[in-house]
Amino acid sequence: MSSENMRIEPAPEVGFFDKIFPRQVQPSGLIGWLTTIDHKRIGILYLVTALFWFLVGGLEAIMIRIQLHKPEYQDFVSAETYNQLFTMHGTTMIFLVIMPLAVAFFNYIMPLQIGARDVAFPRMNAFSYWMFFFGSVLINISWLFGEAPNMSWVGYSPLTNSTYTPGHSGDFWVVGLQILGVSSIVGALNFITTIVNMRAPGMTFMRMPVFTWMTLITALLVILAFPAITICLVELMFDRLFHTNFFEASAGGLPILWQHLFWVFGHPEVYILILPPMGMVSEILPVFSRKPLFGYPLIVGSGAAIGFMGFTVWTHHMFTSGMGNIATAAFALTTMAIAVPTGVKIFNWIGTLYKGQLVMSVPMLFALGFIYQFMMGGFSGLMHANAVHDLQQHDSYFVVAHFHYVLIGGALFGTFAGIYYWFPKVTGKMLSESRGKAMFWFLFIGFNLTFFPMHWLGLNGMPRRIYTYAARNDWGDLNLLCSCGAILMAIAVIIFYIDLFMTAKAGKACGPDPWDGRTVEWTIPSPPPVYNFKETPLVHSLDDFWYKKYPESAHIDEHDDEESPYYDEESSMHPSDHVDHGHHHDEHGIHMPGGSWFPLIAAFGFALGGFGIIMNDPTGGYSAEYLAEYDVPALTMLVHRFKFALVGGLIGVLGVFAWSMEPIGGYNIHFDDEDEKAGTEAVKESKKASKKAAKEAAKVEPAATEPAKEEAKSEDAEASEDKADEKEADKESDSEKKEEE
Amino acid sequence: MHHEEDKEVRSLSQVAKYTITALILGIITAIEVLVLYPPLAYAGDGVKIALLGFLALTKFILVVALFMHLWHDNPLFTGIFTLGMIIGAGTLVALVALFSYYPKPENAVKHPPLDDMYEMRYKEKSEGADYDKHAMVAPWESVPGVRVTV
Amino acid sequence: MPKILRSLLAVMALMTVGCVDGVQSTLDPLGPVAARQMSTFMVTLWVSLGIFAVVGSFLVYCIAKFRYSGEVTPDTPLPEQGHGSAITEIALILISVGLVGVIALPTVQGVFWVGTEPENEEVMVIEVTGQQWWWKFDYPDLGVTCANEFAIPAGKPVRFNLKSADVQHSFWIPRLGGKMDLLPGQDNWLWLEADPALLAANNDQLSTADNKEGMRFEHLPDDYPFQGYVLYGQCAEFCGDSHAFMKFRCLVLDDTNWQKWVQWQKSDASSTLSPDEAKAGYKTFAKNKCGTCHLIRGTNARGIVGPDLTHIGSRTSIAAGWLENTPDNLGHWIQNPGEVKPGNIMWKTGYKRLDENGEVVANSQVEVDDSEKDILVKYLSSLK
Amino acid sequence: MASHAGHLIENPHEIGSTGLPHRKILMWLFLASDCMFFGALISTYLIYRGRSVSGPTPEEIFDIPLTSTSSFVLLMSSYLMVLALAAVERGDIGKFRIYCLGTAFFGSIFLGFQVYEFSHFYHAGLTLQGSLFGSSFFVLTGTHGCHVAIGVLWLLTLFFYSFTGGVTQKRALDTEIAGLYWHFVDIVWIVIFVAVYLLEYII
Repeated sequence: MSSENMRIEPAPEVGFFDKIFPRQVQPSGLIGWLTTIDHKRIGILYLVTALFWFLVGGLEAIMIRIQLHKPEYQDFVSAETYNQLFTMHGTTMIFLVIMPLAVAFFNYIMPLQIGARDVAFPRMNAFSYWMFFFGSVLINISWLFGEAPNMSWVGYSPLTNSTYTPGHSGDFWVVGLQILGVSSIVGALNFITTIVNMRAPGMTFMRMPVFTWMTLITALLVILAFPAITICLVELMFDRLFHTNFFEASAGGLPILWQHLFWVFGHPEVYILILPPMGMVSEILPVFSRKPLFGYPLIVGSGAAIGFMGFTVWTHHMFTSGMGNIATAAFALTTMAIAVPTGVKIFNWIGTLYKGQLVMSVPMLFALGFIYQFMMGGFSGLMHANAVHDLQQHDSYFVVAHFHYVLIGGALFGTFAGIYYWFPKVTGKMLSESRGKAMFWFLFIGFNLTFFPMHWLGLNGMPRRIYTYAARNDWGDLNLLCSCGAILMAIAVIIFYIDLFMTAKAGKACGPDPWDGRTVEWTIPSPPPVYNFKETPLVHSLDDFWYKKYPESAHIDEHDDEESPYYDEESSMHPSDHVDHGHHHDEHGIHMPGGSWFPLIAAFGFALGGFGIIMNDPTGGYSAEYLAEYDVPALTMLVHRFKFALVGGLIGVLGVFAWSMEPIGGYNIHFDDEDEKAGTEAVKESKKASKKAAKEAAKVEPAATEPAKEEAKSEDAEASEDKADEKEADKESDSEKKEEE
Repeated sequence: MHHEEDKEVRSLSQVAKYTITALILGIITAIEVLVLYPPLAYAGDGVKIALLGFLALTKFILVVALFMHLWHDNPLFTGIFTLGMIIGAGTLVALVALFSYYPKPENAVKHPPLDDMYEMRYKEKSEGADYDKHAMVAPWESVPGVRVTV
Repeated sequence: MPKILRSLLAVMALMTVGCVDGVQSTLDPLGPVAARQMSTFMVTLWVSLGIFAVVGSFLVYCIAKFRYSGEVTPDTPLPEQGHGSAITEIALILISVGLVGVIALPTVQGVFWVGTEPENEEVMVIEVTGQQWWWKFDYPDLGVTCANEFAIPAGKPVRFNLKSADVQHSFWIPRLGGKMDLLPGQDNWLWLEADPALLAANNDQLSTADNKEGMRFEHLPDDYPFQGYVLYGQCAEFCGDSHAFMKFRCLVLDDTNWQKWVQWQKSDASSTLSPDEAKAGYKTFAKNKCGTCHLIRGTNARGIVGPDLTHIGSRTSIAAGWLENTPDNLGHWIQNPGEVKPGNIMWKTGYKRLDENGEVVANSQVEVDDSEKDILVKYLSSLK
Repeated sequence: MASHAGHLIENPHEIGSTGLPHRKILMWLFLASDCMFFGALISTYLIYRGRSVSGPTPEEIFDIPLTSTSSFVLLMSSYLMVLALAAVERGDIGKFRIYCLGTAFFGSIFLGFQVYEFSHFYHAGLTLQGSLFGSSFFVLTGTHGCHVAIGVLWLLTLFFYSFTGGVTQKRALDTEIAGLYWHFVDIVWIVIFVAVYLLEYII
């Protein structure tokens, strides 16, 4: 099915606008990348941008560690620069590295896993990438203006208002985060619609790969959590620009409101950071243990439980802010309750390893490292839930150790596992095992050497975010140990980048399925063609590709007679009746939408508007005497002050309008006839193969009809499982009756 | 396949249904506002809050169920919207409860007890104060001579 | 096996809990609040290490036992294709819920114990005002105010009313108890108590060498007007450029010393220099307008913006607990505060000022050359 | 209803595996996200009730009869919107234009009331910077006002689109989605009207 024998025929131009806004057909080179709306190219763009910001964040981390390596050391960077470093390190690593890396996989892998040709709204997908790109550039431009944000990545309120953070540094942070917020929400809306509405025929919710499930839950968390931070950023922006009184204690306002609204977003945010890597690890462990995931519905159920309960625990970040005993005790209990589903996930991962054939390749090493370190991070997290001792731990290096264990040990190790696992599918080349292993061991030892001593530093009373510390506290030698560990981690990251470049240049080619995978994305060639699937695949069960390759594995269970709930024997017996539904090869071939400039233009406009808001001139361009003499009406002052922002906003709005006027455009792909025959042969073969499998009445997999409603409505996923089973039971009984007639 | 006419008829009955809903909404809004005026104003605070809450909830559900067709649309939409509402309303209630712990500032501009306000207005008017300084007339003011003891 | 290395790390964690005993250690309590917090922490630590031992060793066992180093070809026999067993899942969930319950009980009790003032004893109140990068302590019923170093009587509970004058800070004496934030527009409070028995035990532990200048220094030097213990505290909530330098010291005195301390604090400034040297010192002090911000009781320097310097001579530390109170430290701090604590207000508004077009220029009235610096240092360190 | 709306979509690719059009799911997801958005704003307002240390108190400046008429106007605009949608689904584009323009007109009446109310409060001494009540009130009702303005713009584009053949029975989904947005903006005002205006006279 090579791509040469496919004919590309541009769609006929339809209306008046098509001449003004023609949609290019697969342009190559830079324009191809700037106007791309193909989910694979956007995924690669996210990956490359995130890996670039990863270098910047890593550099900031190294400079922090050099500054802290010995007591009363003040001649590496000034105090203000140090504050800028750790603020930008936090903001960059969370918003510009780990989230976009996860979104890169959402973009690239999720559509392939559900057998879709692209996401639901391709141009909106490109728009959310460009908003992310311009937002990240906007925040980091502040370094060039010498006014990088220096109020810590949480930006607590009295410090961030215009009296204590004068100048533009606060505005860069506030406006930059709002633009990144819009990008995340728009992206999440797109992913949920894709997962809910564009699954391959036969792929019910309980047959979706776990990574896709985690994408769905993370995207739901994003759309419900980001509005909270948008509101407190808007309120802070009004406080900074128009001197309103939201966080002004003298006017009756409560600065604590910022902390509440920030952490209402903050805690779901940390689950947004950890759930995708959990999904990746849940994909990798079964493949490299060569056995199915242990307790699939419970992994999915606990993911949903973690997601939903994430909204009930936010004040454990604020136990020391004096909320009263009842609130502190209540939130301590809800935080402990969240440890149970997390525990379930860890048990199920280890259960997958039990009695498996563990192939120790690089993704597996990272996944095992993930399990161990995420467990360590989970325990120090449990210690924070203990609100009594949290008064000692809060804002100390114990907290720094905890969240680095879950963010680097958890999210980053999981994401590296994902990169090594799906790199062959994305580029068609294998990353080298030896360099991968060297990188793993450097990172693993360096990471533990850096962040485990911080537990002791934290318990020894070292507070967070301090530029330097007194010799009397004798924290010096432990900090030196941490700094050396950081050097090891830097070496590991350098090895990783060298490995990426060398493999991209001259890596050894690999087939479509290098790791003997289980999910649908390993059935298509790597790198996958533009249209992903020639015919949308027909999915019979969870890990469908695995049962196609090893039909007999469907019955090797502890006790043979028990039918495997996941291999849908019945529908695989006669797939033909599904065929017509599956392949909607209408007469003009596969329709692929064309590239479009407007996501880029709209995003650039809104970012320019943001820049205009940051660089507003409070005097509105009037001279001091004029202002002293005349009193300028409020509206004209507003327009004069934000004229640059209005220009940017106008470009953005016009971009969106033109985007909506754009024709469908694009092109149709046709395959010549002999391929048609080859296509149908493949279908016949799979029918023969499945007939050969022993004939056994398999319980029809509980196809939950309204899974998203159940999953979304009922808090506890287990309850919905039993409800689905009862419904299933009576449906099954009448299906049996039908068979007997 | 339902043929042309009954679709016509059905949509007409739909229009009638919408008109009735709109009327009900109008009536509920009227009742809500009347809660402030004397005959209902004498009810206790708790009763009034419950009544207002109930009326607002019915209006909310009427618009969501009928005008937004959520009643006989795919349950997926109901699931999405109720998820957003549960977390949104839950966070709102939790935040307001959490913030009730913080005392109001002493120099906060007091919410004058309703009958003192009446005295204040009456006194100023009698002393020839410039009446439209309080241009806004509180609703129970419109019926002179009514003393609301709250 | 590399994985054994990791469980070794966990055991080291257990061992080193003992060696976390720095000057601001949270696991070496000197008061009932810190002791209670440490005991609940121990419950959580033991439960976590218990689960870690079980689950971690099972993970190591699985990796060691089921590691497959052979080449994977399509016809290698597949391992057992188990999909999970409901019973083990439910059992594990129940166990984890039980263990969480074990932690939940002491936590909830501890939260209410730490969060409510002890009723039976009479509690002294101290008003703490945190501002950008130093602390002000007022004793409302004793009429005493002091900056960055305050004293509490041993064995009596003390209630700190915490107010912030600008941004958010956090009041933390690790060895006495957990921290509490200072938020403007909100009156948080915190109660702590120093336990004389623990203090004495801790003091015997310290060898005299440790207590020398610069190192542990947890007991007031012998030539000090009164005897007692020194505890260290620090601001724990990020509050701007010099957040790292916003420290303070708490002196814990027994009853006799405490009475002596109170009388001494109430007394006006008395210099140990001869009267005319003191007058010359005060003249330079006044010439450089220091009095507009600082208060020296008994003179007409009555500034209230800056810290109270009445008894600065006998303080153990200056610049909010960051520098030791030695003449050259004091000289460096007076001559160049911007270097010691970047961005502090004495430097920004005292030594500098904004000229008409907003440029930062040296404030002509305040220039302390070396000779004036020596006079000032001599004068201030004489205010015992 | 789901199958009924099915044939009203011009682009078959839009119907997903659940038989629902993509854009309708997108709009409902956006409304769920907007619930959180307004939830946070309303909780800010409710938290700050009675904490303002300066500026006029709500009772002094609120004019309940005026605001209740504007709420009634917004409710009726929802009613007109539903009639507009029913008209499009019947294919009666003439009626659609009347109702769509009516909805936009009622929406702009509501905006007019709000502009008058804001200027009236401004003259009564309530400013954005002046008091805490001013800040939280203006930001909450201002954000809702912007949402209404965007809705009016959307309806006007639909209205003009109907002249260039953009609004047909087959493309009824576009109107339905605009309707969903408009009804959502209306039910947010129902909550705001009770929480901000009526609650002041209760507790």
